[in-house]
Amino acid sequence: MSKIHVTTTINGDPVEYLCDAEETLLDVLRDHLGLTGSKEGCGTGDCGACSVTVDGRLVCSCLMLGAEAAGREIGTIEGMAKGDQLHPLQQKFIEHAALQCGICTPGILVAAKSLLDHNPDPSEEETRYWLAGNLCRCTGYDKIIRAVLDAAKDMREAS
Amino acid sequence: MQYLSPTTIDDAIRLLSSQSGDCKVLAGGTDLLVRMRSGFAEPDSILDIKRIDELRRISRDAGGWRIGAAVSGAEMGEHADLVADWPGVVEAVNLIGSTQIQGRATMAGNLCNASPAADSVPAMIAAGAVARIAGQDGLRDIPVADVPTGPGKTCLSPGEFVTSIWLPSRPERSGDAYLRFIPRTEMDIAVVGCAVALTLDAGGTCTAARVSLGAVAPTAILVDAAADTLIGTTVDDTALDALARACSDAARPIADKRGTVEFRVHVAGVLAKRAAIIAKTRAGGAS
Amino acid sequence: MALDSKTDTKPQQFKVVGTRPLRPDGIDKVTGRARFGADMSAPGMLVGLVLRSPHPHARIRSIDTSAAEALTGVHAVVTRADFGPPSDPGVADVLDNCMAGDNALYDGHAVAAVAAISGKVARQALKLIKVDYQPLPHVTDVDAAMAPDAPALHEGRADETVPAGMSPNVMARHEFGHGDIDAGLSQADRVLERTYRTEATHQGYIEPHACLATMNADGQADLWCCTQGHYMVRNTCAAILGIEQGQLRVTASEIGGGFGGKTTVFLEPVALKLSQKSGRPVKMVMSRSEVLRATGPTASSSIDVRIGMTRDGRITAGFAELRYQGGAYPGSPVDMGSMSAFAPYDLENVRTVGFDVVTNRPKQAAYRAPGAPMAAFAVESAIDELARGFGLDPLEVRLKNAAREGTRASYGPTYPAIGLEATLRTAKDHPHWSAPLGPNQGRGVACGFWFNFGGDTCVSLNITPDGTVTLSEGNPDIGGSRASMSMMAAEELGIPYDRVRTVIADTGSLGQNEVTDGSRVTFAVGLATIEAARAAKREMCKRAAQVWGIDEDAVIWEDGAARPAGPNAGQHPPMSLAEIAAIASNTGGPIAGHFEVNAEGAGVSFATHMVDTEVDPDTGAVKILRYTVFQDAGKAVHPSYVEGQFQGGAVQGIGWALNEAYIYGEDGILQNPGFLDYRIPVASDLPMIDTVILEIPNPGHPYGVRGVGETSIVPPLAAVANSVSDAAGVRMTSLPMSPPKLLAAIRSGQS
Amino acid sequence: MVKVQIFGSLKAATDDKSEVEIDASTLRELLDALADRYPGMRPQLDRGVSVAIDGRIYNDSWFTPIKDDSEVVLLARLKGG
Repeated sequence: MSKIHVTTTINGDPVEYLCDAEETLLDVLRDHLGLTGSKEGCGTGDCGACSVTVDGRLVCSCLMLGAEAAGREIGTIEGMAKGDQLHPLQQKFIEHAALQCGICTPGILVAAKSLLDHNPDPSEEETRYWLAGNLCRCTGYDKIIRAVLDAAKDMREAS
Repeated sequence: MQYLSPTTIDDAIRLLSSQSGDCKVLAGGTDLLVRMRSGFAEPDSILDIKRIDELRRISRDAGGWRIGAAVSGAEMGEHADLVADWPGVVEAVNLIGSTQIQGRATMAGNLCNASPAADSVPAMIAAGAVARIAGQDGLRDIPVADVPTGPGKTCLSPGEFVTSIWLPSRPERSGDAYLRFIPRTEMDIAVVGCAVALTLDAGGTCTAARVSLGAVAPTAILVDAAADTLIGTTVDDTALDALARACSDAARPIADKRGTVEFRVHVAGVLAKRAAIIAKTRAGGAS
Repeated sequence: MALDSKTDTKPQQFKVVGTRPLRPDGIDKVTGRARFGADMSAPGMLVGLVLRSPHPHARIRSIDTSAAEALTGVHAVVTRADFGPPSDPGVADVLDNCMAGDNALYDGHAVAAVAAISGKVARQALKLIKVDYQPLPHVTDVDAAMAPDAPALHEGRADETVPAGMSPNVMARHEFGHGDIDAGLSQADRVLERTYRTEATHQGYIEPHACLATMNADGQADLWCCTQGHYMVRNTCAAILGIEQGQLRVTASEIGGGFGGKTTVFLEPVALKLSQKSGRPVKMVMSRSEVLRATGPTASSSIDVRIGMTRDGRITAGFAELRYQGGAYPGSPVDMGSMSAFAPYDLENVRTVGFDVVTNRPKQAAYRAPGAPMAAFAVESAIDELARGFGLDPLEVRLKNAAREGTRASYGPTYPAIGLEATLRTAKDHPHWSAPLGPNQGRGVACGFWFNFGGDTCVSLNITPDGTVTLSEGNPDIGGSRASMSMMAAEELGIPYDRVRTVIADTGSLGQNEVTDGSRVTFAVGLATIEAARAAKREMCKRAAQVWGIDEDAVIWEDGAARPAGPNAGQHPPMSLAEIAAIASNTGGPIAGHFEVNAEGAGVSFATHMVDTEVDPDTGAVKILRYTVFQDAGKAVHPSYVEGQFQGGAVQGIGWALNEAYIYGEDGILQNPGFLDYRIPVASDLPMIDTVILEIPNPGHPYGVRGVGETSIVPPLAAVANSVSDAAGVRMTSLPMSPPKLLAAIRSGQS
Repeated sequence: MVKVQIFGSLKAATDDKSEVEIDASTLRELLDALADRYPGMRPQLDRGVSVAIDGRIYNDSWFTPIKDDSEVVLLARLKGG
């Protein structure tokens, strides 16, 4: 069984890889491309730790085949900071102590950025529902929600 | 395993009918990949329909809406005109899973996965939706209510797949709504689901209604007796109580890890009432 | 060693401790660069997978691995036959849990493992292993397992505390208390008797277990894994594999949550054995379903409570019989539950009896204050029901009976200064307590207690030539401890926080360190850090004395610099840490401080939680409206992470109270091994979790620190149950209060 | 002599006495003397106990001093998560 050759774009960089048909995008990112910032917490789309964007749309990379990425624009946590400039969400997560163990953090940041891309001024409730697919077991979500709302406020003021 | 990604419906039909082994159609993949991961599905090939442009479209058709089988829930939610016509259907689709799932999951996939608890199916049934099915013999249209035949089973023959779902034109003074019960606020499978679509006359009397229940039988069911409790009424408290009773009576659920028989029977009625009130309001009725 | 009390009675003034600096590992963790268990790879690495029993209880007649071994790409297959008897009998059950011996004891029990060139080949190989099982009768419920005719898991293993005639599944009996229960109950105006039940819940860490093992034929081995304690992993694996501890170097990855569940081993010895056999590095990562089926949830419980109360709210006697099933091996935390059940109260007559029961479920692992939350659920529910029954204020009743300094604890000793009363008074004065409630809404409170502990700790603090400080410690940073260690080192040395970098050393770099558990790290590692800094200060004072030509006793350390102790010591300008570091080579060589201790004397801690809920009377759905945690932290080193512990514990407790549960069918198979139906709280289920940090210093720590990680999960089960019972108008005595259960209770209450 | 409080399930080894007097000035001496005097207690002592001395809890440190008037309470071995 031959592997599939995929040409795609990840975090703005052109990328080519070979994958098996059944390998997920998450498998490809982690095992073939060394992009281990996306985590596998469940493999069934229930925890959101593997969140990435595909053509700007938030998805679980564990629920998408690597082969499907051909020609798409993939965004992962590794592309969120620009050089040594953290994204405001990343900065606020550190400032608000919005992470304890940090395993869910990359997925939550990707999801939160997707939220603010869609809605620069989300309410607390909108934020909570948008992030409902991102499980965090450490924080009880309180500081995560505060960090997202605070980042949104700063980003609105800066724009 | 082979990965196939045709760009036309004809190619898809040809590929599907030429596969010797188990070929699974991949739309959003939010059920299929989970089944593959857990070893419940081990297809020999996967046919990805998302590269077929016409399956990615939402378009006006015969006064109603045609929604391609590869359209994601998020795309439906962002389509203001569709939402205005069939808010209940779109809400039902948008209830499936998380934001991430919405980025991938499709209404056609939700239908073909044939879970008795599928959120969008009761809403589609209440709306009178019709599935368009492609196969070697061409296209055929069948009511969504007839597609699932049991848990995990559909009426589709080998070599067939759903290309789109059609939602009829929305009559004047009509509204639809879907509610489900889940233990948490998100991320669960419906323990009970109920959709109501109804039409009022100028005086606020219900002239037509369809009521559908999910997760209380092997497939989502259309409950005519429940619709009858609404038709000819102003959807007042008496009618709503009768509606709740009719829905509870129609429920034939199992007890499982998500809920007991008693719970599902009772809550079917509770949700029907609440959904009917929303549908009535949407139809312009007095609240 | 035992540590003397080091705290003066007057409150200490801190410069760094109590502030909220950014955590040093923050950038790594928000950019995806931090490396967790599954993020490591090695050249030539194989993928290891485990074959698991589909039966809840079965004799393993034989295992035929020949077809799997013959598959191209398979480099090793192991079964229990590859493991000899462990060198320490104390780990026999751990080995048996990692790889079944004669019997598979639960659904998901490991029976064989393979290492292959890819996951795909490894999965094929698993299918080729033929296991001949003889299914045996099984039991998963604790009360059923205590029936005399229940299927037995370990006939004859009960210890000497178990009375004759009990079910062979009862492994131990524990009893605590003092006074005369019957006499106490006879003084009561009402005696409440209730049975309470809780289901098993999983720690639910988002990171599945993962490791990467390399083991050579000569017994030298390296292991990378996510764990709460890499020294424990080293010692346990060495004992299981019969190798020397010094030959096995374990490096802890970043850890994606543990909550007690990563205080033992599952994959690690298997990966090492596969590596040894294949001669290649082997990586193993569990799936979520493996985590839920085969790693430790906590115990489920069934508890009978008998409490007497006078109509003015005095508790005259408290009795509880606690029955915990801890899965397939002895060791449920019923002893901890029995000791902690009545710990918040000053009782003349109190007794608890606990039974440790085995069933065909995965071996329980520690979960945050192991054993205490379910005991608190029972006792705090009963007290609440009695108080409300008399029309008394539930907070007042708790205050009336609260344990304080000098109270004889229900588990024996006399309390030193403790913070329970402070949490209750603060709760009573808080606006939350007097806020109005709407229809179908209720408010509940509950108290909780946890011991906390210390244990073996070893840290090394090194001064670099440019005057910065590196601190090596041996406990994985599970929630910001690098930051709090850096803060305590900076505080003690009198230098800015960002001049200290804390690293988690591997097992080859430091002596033994106890697991990150028992809420011990900020207390014990903090204490060792402070002492190591003090040792470094003494050395720096010595160096300055040398330079100044004065006696070293005439030098003190203040504000980050050595200074002459007084006018008699001579006029010398202060010499800063950086200045001393710069001339270290000229004054005797590198400067370091280290400290090794078995840190005894952790301070117990208490919390009071208050929660408002709204119940939908037509569906049994519960909404958490408002939640406030009041807890004594001793001293909050980094208040943000203390708040985080309070909030996280509360929310885990909310999950336990409302929707989390291990669900077994009649067939003994776990029905919900995934995050879809194992329902941990999601963001939209919750409001903000308010916190009030109280600081009653622990005399056993130089800065007064108590552990904070565990106590916060003790009160919420009861607090939520009391709130829901108030809102729904029916008393809920069984968790989880899932909507079907609550609705049934409401409807039967109406009829 | 030190008065030692015994928890319930160990009382089978002390003829149902909940308090015994032991000649010991350190934790090690205490545990050794208990095991010698009450052999029925030995399995539990071998499995491990914690000991509260004047309100503070110790697990392992043999040479923890115990004064004659110290309050000494045996506890089940503490666990944590």
